[in-house]
Amino acid sequence: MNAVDLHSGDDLRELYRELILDHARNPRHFGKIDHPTHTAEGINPLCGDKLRLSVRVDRHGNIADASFEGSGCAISVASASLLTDMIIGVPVAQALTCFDIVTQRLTAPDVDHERDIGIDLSKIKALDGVREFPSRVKCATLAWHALRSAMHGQTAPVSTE
Amino acid sequence: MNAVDLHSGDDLRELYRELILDHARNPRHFGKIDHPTHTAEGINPLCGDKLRLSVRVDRHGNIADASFEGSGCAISVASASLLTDMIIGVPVAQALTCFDIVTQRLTAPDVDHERDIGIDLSKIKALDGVREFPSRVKCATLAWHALRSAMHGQTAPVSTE
Amino acid sequence: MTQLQKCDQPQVADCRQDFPALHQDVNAHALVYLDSAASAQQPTSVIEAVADYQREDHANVHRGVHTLSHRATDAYEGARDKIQSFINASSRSEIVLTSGTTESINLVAQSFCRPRLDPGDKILITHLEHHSNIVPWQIVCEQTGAELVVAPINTRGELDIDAFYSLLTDDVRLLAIAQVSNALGTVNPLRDIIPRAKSLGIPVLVDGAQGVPHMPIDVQSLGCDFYAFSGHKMFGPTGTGVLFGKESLLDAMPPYQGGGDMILEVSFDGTVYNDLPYKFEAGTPNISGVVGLGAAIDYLSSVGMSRIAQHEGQLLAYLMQKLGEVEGIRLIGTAAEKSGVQSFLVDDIHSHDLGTILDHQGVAIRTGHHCAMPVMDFFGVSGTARASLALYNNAEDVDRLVEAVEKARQIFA
Amino acid sequence: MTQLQKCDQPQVADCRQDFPALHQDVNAHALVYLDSAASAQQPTSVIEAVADYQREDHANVHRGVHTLSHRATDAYEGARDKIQSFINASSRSEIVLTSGTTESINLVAQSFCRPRLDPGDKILITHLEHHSNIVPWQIVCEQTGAELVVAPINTRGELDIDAFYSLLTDDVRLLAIAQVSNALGTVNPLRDIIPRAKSLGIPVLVDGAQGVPHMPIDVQSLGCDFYAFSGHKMFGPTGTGVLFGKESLLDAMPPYQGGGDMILEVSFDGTVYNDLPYKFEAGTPNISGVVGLGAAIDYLSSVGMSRIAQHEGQLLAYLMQKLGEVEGIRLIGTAAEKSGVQSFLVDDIHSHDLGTILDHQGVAIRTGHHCAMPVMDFFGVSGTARASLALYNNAEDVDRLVEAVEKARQIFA
Ligand SMILES: Cc1ncc(COP(=O)(O)O)c(C=O)c1O
Ligand SMILES: Cc1ncc(COP(=O)(O)O)c(C=O)c1O
Repeated sequence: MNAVDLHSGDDLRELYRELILDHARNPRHFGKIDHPTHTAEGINPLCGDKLRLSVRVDRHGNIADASFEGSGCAISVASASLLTDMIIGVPVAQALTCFDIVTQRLTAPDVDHERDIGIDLSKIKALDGVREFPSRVKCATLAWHALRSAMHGQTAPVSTE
Repeated sequence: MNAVDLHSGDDLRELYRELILDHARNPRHFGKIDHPTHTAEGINPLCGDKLRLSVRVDRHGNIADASFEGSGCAISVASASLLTDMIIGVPVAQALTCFDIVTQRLTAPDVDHERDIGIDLSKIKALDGVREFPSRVKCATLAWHALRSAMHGQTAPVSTE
Repeated sequence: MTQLQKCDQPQVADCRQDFPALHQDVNAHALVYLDSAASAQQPTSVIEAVADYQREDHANVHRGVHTLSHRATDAYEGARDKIQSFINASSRSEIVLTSGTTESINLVAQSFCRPRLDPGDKILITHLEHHSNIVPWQIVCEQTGAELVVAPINTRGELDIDAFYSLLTDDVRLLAIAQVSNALGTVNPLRDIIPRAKSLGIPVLVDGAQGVPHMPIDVQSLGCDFYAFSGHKMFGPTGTGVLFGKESLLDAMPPYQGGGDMILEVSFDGTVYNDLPYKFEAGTPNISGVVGLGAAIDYLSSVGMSRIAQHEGQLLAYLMQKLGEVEGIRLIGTAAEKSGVQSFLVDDIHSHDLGTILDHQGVAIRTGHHCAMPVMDFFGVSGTARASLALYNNAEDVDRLVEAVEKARQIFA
Repeated sequence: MTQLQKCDQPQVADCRQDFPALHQDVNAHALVYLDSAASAQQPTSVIEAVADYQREDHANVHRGVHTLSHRATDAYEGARDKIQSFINASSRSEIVLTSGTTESINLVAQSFCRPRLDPGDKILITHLEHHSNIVPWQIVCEQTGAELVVAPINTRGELDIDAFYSLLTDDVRLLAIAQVSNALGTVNPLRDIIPRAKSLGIPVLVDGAQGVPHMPIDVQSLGCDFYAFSGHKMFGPTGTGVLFGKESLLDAMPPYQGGGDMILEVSFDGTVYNDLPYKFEAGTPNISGVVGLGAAIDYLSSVGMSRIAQHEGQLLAYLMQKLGEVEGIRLIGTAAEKSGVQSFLVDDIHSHDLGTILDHQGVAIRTGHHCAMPVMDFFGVSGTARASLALYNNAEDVDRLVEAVEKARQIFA
């Protein structure tokens, strides 16, 4: 258990890429939306992250709008910001596929993530640095878990611990 | 802590001398006496020994009669039996000196135990084998502790654990 | 010696060498340890797991972002997963880590029973129970006005099953029963009893302290609601224990202790408790102990619980036969279904004297009331001598015990 | 480097080599461990004491006649004697061994307070407390209708002493107060507070979890009625703890848990509880853990608690100075009287990010709410980064911390 992790000095830069820091500092879609149809809270007791995700699904089953509130570390805030950016305008089913892809991408890097589901996943790659920091995966996936639980109509907060 | 105790094979015979086994099997002064003036209970939770010692002190301060009831291991019963044998007819002060001598004799073998206090202590030597069995010292001294607490008028049972 | 070969399956007999404490002389004789029902020895793998953890991985768990804290959390939570699969619980939320069987039972008494007991309600136990499965119920009955009902046993030390069923009435709010009696070795017929209790809607707590080290356990197939056991009796560290509880019951129970880790949010206006199992784990847990318990489970799994049960079963038969042949001996506890424990009396030798004489010959047994005074009262004795077996014992241990008992008889002859 | 020499008295600085966990690389950097307030590392002597005990002396305690059981009992009870003299209790009956501070406090809440609290009665705590010194009181207040009163703090993280005294009224049934705040390092003025409380007849519990590892403790001169602490914060094993309680109070309290060892006699007609301290120690205790705690006390005594306090005091001054010089830093907890703990925030970097970046450089600190959410609320933050010191830290550790913080600032620049 005492193996020395030979992280290159750049691991931290990979984790905190410019795009991540930008989204963490200037989160997109931060705040409330009108008439949300689905909401869910995500809590990560480890670092005190607490996000509330709100989504409005239109009658065609598309995500018309989405936003989040709350506070958290740079990784969880950036991830939530990226999430809202990505899912707006996307059918619910596709957004949930996104959940699968993101969580797999961060936890099982060998899987082929390049499946084409008709969403621009390029931004998600910004989170790839998290793979070297298994303890931060929970931060990166918190908003995604909240998305899934919102869509499944769960009311209790999801916790990633 | 793992030192090997090099007990000679005769240690057990020393502990369970004939005199001890005899007193254990045929305890003297076992039962009740009339009009006890002092009583006390001794409990050794380790082995479940439980003795009640009763003493009648006359107006001259001499122990006119003594007895014990209860149950216990061979060492504690023999010790109680020897005790009653020894203290009957003896002034209270001397009986308490006996307590000192017996407890010292069993726990601090280097002390000079041959002080002459006018009681025949020879029988007490039968308990000497206990010295090699520190765990049994509590059994050997139980009745003596009960004697002391009876004389000091304590009412709560004494415990040697 | 033929017996010796018969008793020892190669794999189980070989285990002995893994236990350093067994390889020492006591009073100038090779130690024979027949006191595992009180507390078991540890294999090197457990001792080293604890020491290695402290040398390399220790930090506080759950709330840390740094590497050691992650390693500690993984080791601690990894042990919980091992426990879950070892007793086949359906979820890790059902594995509450405690300091031992005693705390596990007190937790159920206070958090499960106390709020739902009214005067006239009953708690049913048996006459076989260890003090740890008696006193917590006496306390909660006194607190609530409920009544403690005790099912009787027969002279072989078996539950009187007819009497038991007649006491299993629908005003019983909990049945608390040992899987195996620590004083007598009796194995209770839980496969019959538990379904019967459940059909009456009575929750069942099983005191598994003497079960889990000696036989395969499957809490789902047993069907009990709570199952309590201790690490130190299953070759793990003292200060560790487990309460298995069905999730739906645990969920509805208030916390037992308050403190760090069992909360999600604390404010002076009110506090939100954490999810299962953490709601019941207040304060810094016994991290190194639980790591050791995980290693003990790895060890037991590698030997195989069925094999262990078979080995001990054969050895118990040999022990009962050999002891039974000693003149002047009285075996206490002769149930048809037994695990590796035998209580006995020799002539009129007080058990404390017997214990000393055996110890002098390097044979460690337990003497006294074995924390089961009601059992002693039932048999009209103040205590017994008790030899108890574990996977590392063999027929030679039994032979040495019998020799030592013979010597005691000579001394007291 | 001149600072380094100033901070380290030869004897205390040398201690570092006794702690194997400190001599490892984490993320390719030599480990800097600044998380001892959460849990401390162990010297080799403690690790070995536990392993040796298991290899040679283990058995269950108190009820055995055989040699190992005696050795185990002597080791366990010998540790109690060491604890007694370490905190200068007047009798070994006053040393109750528990699983940790949290259990010690819950014991007092349930056994001492619960039976004597009525609606309208008050329990007084402070805004500085750890969850373990909050939640047990919330629970017992809810159970009894008593009221939990919280004394306020000021922006330096000190108790507002005037407000405190105005709340210390004679309807307070217990004052429960930390000796040292784990989140802020504040040392409360117990020498003033306790006599004042006692003069009003108010019993006082001191949460000594962060006191006893860092300064000499004398419970008699402190004058408190209860003093609670944990083994794992004082370089001993997890799963061990102590409740010191005045004999007269403990004597009058009902037992906390029922089970083996805490009884003298059990029958179904009634049960006689054991003498102190055993009345409060139900079940098999954490024997190996307590043996380790005894070894930790030997270790601390050999170094000397006054020396440790002096070393840590100097190092804290250096830590506060160096951290204070970092641009964009906000120190949280700047009381006049402090022990070796410093919470801080850096720019707008979330503490979890800061923790990751520091860990990546081998620097282990704690981040988050430190089980003191009310303190976080008071300062309007969701968490802080916290560096905490122990006897084995030195000025180089502080320098490495400051370097690592600077790197975090660059990354987030
Ligand atoms: C001040 C204070 N009180 C109580 C506790 C609780 O101690 P434990 O978790 O060891 O029970 C701690 C440690 O986390 C503490 O720092
Ligand atoms: C049947 C039974 N129940 C409960 C206990 C109590 O276990 P512990 O002392 O580990 O809490 C024991 C062990 O002494 C036991 O044998």
